[in-house]
Amino acid sequence: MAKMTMREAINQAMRLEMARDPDVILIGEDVAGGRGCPVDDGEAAGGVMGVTAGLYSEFGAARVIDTPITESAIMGAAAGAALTGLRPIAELMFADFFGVCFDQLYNQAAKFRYMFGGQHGAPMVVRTMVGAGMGAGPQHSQAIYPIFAHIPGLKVVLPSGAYDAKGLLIQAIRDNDPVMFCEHKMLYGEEEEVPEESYQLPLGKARVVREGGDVTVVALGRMVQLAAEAAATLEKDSGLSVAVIDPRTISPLDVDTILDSVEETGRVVVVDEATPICSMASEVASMIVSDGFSSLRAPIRKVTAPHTPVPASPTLEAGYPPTAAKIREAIEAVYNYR
Amino acid sequence: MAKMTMREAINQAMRLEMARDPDVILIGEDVAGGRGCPVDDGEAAGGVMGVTAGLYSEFGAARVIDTPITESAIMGAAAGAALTGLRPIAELMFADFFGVCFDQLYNQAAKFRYMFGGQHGAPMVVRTMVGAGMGAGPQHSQAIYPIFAHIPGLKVVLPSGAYDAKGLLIQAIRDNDPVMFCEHKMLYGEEEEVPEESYQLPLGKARVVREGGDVTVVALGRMVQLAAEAAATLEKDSGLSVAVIDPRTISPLDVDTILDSVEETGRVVVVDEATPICSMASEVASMIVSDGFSSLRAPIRKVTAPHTPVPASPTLEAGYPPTAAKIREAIEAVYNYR
Amino acid sequence: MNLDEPTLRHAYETMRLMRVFDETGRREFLAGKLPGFIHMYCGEEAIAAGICAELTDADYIASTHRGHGHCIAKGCTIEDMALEIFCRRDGLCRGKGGSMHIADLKKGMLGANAIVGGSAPLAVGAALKIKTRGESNVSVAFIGDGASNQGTVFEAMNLAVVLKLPAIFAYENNGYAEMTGVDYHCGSGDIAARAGAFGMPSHKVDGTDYFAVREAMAAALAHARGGKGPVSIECVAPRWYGHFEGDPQGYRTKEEIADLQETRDPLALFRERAMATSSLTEADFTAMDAAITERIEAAMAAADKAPLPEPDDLYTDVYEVYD
Amino acid sequence: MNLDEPTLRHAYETMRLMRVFDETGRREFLAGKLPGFIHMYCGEEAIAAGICAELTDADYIASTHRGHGHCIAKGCTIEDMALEIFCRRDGLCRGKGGSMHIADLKKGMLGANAIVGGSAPLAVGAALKIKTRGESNVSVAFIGDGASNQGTVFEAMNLAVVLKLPAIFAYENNGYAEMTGVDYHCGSGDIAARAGAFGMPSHKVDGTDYFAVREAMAAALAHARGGKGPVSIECVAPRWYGHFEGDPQGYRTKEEIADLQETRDPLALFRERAMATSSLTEADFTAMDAAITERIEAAMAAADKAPLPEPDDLYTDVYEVYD
Ligand SMILES: Cc1ncc(C[n+]2csc(CCOP(=O)(O)OP(=O)(O)O)c2C)c(N)n1
Ligand SMILES: Cc1ncc(C[n+]2csc(CCOP(=O)(O)OP(=O)(O)O)c2C)c(N)n1
Ligand SMILES: [Mg+2]
Ligand SMILES: [Mg+2]
Repeated sequence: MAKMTMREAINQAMRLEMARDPDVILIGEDVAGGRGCPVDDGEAAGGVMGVTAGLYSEFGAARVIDTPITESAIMGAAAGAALTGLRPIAELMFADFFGVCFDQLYNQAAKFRYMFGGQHGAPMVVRTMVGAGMGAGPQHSQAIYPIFAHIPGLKVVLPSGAYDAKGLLIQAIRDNDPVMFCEHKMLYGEEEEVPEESYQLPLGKARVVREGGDVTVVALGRMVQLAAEAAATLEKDSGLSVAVIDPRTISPLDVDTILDSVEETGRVVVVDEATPICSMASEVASMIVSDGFSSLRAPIRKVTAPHTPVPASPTLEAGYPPTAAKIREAIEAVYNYR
Repeated sequence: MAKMTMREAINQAMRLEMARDPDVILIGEDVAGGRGCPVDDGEAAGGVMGVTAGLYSEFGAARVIDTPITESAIMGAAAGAALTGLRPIAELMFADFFGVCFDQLYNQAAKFRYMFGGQHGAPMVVRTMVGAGMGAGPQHSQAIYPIFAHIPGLKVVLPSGAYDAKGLLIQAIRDNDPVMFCEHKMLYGEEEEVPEESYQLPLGKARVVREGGDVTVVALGRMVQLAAEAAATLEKDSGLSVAVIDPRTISPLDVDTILDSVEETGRVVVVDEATPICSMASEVASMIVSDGFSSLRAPIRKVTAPHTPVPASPTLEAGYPPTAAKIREAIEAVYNYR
Repeated sequence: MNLDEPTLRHAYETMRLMRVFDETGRREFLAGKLPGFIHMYCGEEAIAAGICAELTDADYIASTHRGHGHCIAKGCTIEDMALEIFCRRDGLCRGKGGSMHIADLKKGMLGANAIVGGSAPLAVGAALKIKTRGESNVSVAFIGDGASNQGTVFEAMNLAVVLKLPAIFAYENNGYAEMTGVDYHCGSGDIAARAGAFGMPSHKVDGTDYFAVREAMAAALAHARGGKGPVSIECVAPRWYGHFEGDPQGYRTKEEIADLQETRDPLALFRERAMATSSLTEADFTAMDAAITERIEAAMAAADKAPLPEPDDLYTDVYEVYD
Repeated sequence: MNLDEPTLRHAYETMRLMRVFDETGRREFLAGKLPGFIHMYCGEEAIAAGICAELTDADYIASTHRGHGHCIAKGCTIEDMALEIFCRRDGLCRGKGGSMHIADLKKGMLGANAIVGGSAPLAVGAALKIKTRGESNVSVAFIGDGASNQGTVFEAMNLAVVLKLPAIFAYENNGYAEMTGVDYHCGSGDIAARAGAFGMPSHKVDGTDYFAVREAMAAALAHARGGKGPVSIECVAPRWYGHFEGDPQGYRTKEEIADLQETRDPLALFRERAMATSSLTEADFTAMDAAITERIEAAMAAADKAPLPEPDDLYTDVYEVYD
């Protein structure tokens, strides 16, 4: 199996699905490399992060569509096309921009199936970038997906690496409802072993990253790596046995896998890069105290960003998302709670 | 003290503040009764629900400003005016409409203070209608405030009646940061004793609606009444002593008042009309399992709307928000948990 | 524009259905039988009828909160519509949508929309589907004068021009956005000219004149079906009732409305012209009116007695139920 | 337009500061010293300089992601700016904003903005404050060609017309929105005409010509300060560098850029004209250039050595800290 970056894996997932199904189209800003320029070079860009590179050359202007910077029109166009038969992949460059276009997603696409009494949904995927780490400041670094997860009718996927990203994206494209596919910008360059061929991973099924009987860590997105690192260190240093669970999709959430682990450990740390209030970290904790209370032997510790915007300064930004050290500390705290 | 509806109390709060401070302006759709019509009648409307009636006649067109149906422009105008010295009250008719304008609130107004390094914030209030009960369907009935609470930099107020609404709105207008003031449409006509004069209630301070040592119920907005009702019935029927806490503001949240009560009862029900995932119900539960774990003696029960849109049908809508019966059942369940 | 008798009959019946459906619906609403908000289309019937006259089920429309007329023009059966505005189990949306979200996808009716300006991007999306599939249909967005100022609508127009999509922007200028007059809220005072500046042909017509609307739409259809991109049409036709039922309309005079009903009733104007140019008679119209009234009364009565949704329907039609 | 020598000097120095600030900043960015994204203003200097020439600290501007030029034109000191793009403790925004959020409220500079189209409603808000207080200042929104299509911008223009606010919409048409050409993304092909259709006077000028920009702005100021409402100005001036640093610009040719630098350098064009119409000499410009280079090198070096924020600054400047 070849090593592949998450960027390549996502690109490949789109390529495979577009080749398989002519109803799959891609629409967004500069996804076709930028149209209307002196040099008509479809390879010039492929989105600002190069994730869609080459798709324009392969599938042509009718299916890889550059747009003006008008996110409401993009999301609405995708929703309308999805309602009438296509399976659009719409790119929302940075998830931070949801505030200019969310109506078309949350009041329209997400509600079609329900408010039209089951006539049809909006089979569309919104690919979007999340997370801190580039020093890009308050409006380009947010992990805003708890807001997506709050909305009935939206599914929300948060891959933690290349392998999951490919299988989950293929599944998301085939799903019959709108899926917010949140790509952490700091993971694009990270490599994993990824099969060349097509495969699907179900939405709503967590991955047990490592087994462990002492403490359960539920970690999201880029935090999964850090949690696994913290767990490994603790096992080596103190012999602690720490389970790490990556929900992979935060809506729907794989409640069972989490509760099974909590039943064994009774001690829980939830790690997320999003701000804490009404977040997935709170959601997971609250689900456990409702449905797994009898197993619980310690307070649940949430390790999250602070309730502040993301500062531009790298010095400050470094202290913003959870770190392996903070995760380790939280694991030890819940482990040692008596 | 006179009885007053919540509609009147909110109107009076605005009137008092506008009279006191010339920097307070009101901007929104039809807040001045509708301009540009054959009959120039400032009393004609006052917002679709009549909440701003009379303010145009009293304070004139320069301070009570009708706008086109362009919420991004309204919120942005309020934010820009607030950044430069005014204290606008901007009306977002139904909170459901946040999806067409949220960027100006969450990326702009809410972040000014932080991203400008403390130079200035946006002292503005967004008054907006929330909640089900009118049969108005999926796009006019949502209790979408958990999304507001998720955003650092936004304060979120959720009054449960006329008295609180007046004092909290006056405080919100004087606050130096953006406040989302969420008015439940089914409470507008509800009466309470309300002083004629000006008074303020602090943001971030809960109201203990009733004391009780057996179970703690944290209820939000319109749910406070239902929770109090359920508690009273249970006390009468089964001698249970149920504390009901109304946080009044969900951001900031009065953590201490809730934890104090939980310390006594060890049993908690959280009641909210919003959909459950990444909601304030989850937030409150997760806060308690993090910070009040040692007191907890039963699973926390959340009584919320289901994870669905709000249906138009009154038959279905009746089963959508929590009812007093469902709250009672939850209280009994946590009380009887062994 | 010369239309044959069956076409004239169909056009009139369509408009008459709209008129009676809304006025009867209003009666039921005032009797407390319909939930939520209800918005009357009376006075504007010629717009929907003219715009949709030559559309088939394979063409799309995306509608507004004031959507009953659009539904009828696009071929939804009024019996199904009545069930939906009564929020019954067998309504078009199983009672989950109601008046402001009524939709009938098999008829190409992509839904009323309770978000002002929400229709335009969706219609552009349907036009994108048409173009991607290489079909020759069109997609129409109905947009109120108030909605014409929404950012979503401007974005949608620009995108349709950029991608040369078969989208038609049908502006319904009924004089008011809730209680605000169009001369106030539309800064330029001219919706059609503003649309034209986005780079598409733009028409402005009397929206009480079925023939004028239909003619403008015929030109728009030729353009859009010919692969030449989008078109806009502003139709001017003031509404007869308040913004929604319950609006006391303090901002306009009884005389304005009486005058409208007297001189600019789209149905009366249509009748006159049809009688002058065809063999249709007063008696023909009276007969059509009676038949329609009977049909609508029956539909409303049936809807009133039709089964309600089951409580558990609350949880269906979402991809996933959490508890 | 005839300007006296001190004015000419000041104008040139302003533009030269922009040029050298960005090119030096670019060097520092490429050396890995600046975080995030950095967007070069080179080639567009005459726009900000011309638009802001007659503004005071009591006038407002709302800026874009490409905001350094706007800051300098509005009077921010480059030393404070350098600290901010280096994200230092004593920067204009204490390092929390960085290049894309640099703001200086005491100078009426309401912030760069990393949301495309975000500036326009905010500028309208500042104009509303001016009108409410009865002041005679103006508020300017800088808007890119790509941003010109955003719904927020159209809404802002309409609201400014409706409320007759002293707002000026300064469009910077630099040919590209990221990698997409303006002829593609702007359906009408004419930003100024589209703005005009919103009901305001609209100018279109060569944005590499300081004098042309300043002249159009003078007319706009007379209009806006006179209480006559908003104005728009489209300034055409292609950028010299990629969208951001790191953009390899595969979508344009080296020749295009070389030609621009040769024939449409706003600073060179200014120098020529200034020398022809005043007593300023080659030597004067050389001296100004040298002084500016020195000043900016010093500012960048100082910023590079300046103290970083303290870790706990992460939690300040929000109304409330949760833990
Ligand atoms: C985004 C949004 N803002 C405000 C409203 C409230 N609202 C419903 S209808 C309406 C007026 C619409 O006016 P217009 O577009 O002219 O349509 P008309 O009602 O006249 O048919 C308003 C303001 C809404 N539904 N959605
Ligand atoms: C709402 C939003 N959409 C997309 C982006 C990403 N983006 C940043 S700059 C830019 C191009 C802007 O083009 P233009 O307005 O012409 O300004 P220029 O960069 O040419 O100065 C884009 C698409 C953004 N920051 N905000
Ligand atoms: Mg109207
Ligand atoms: Mg540009």
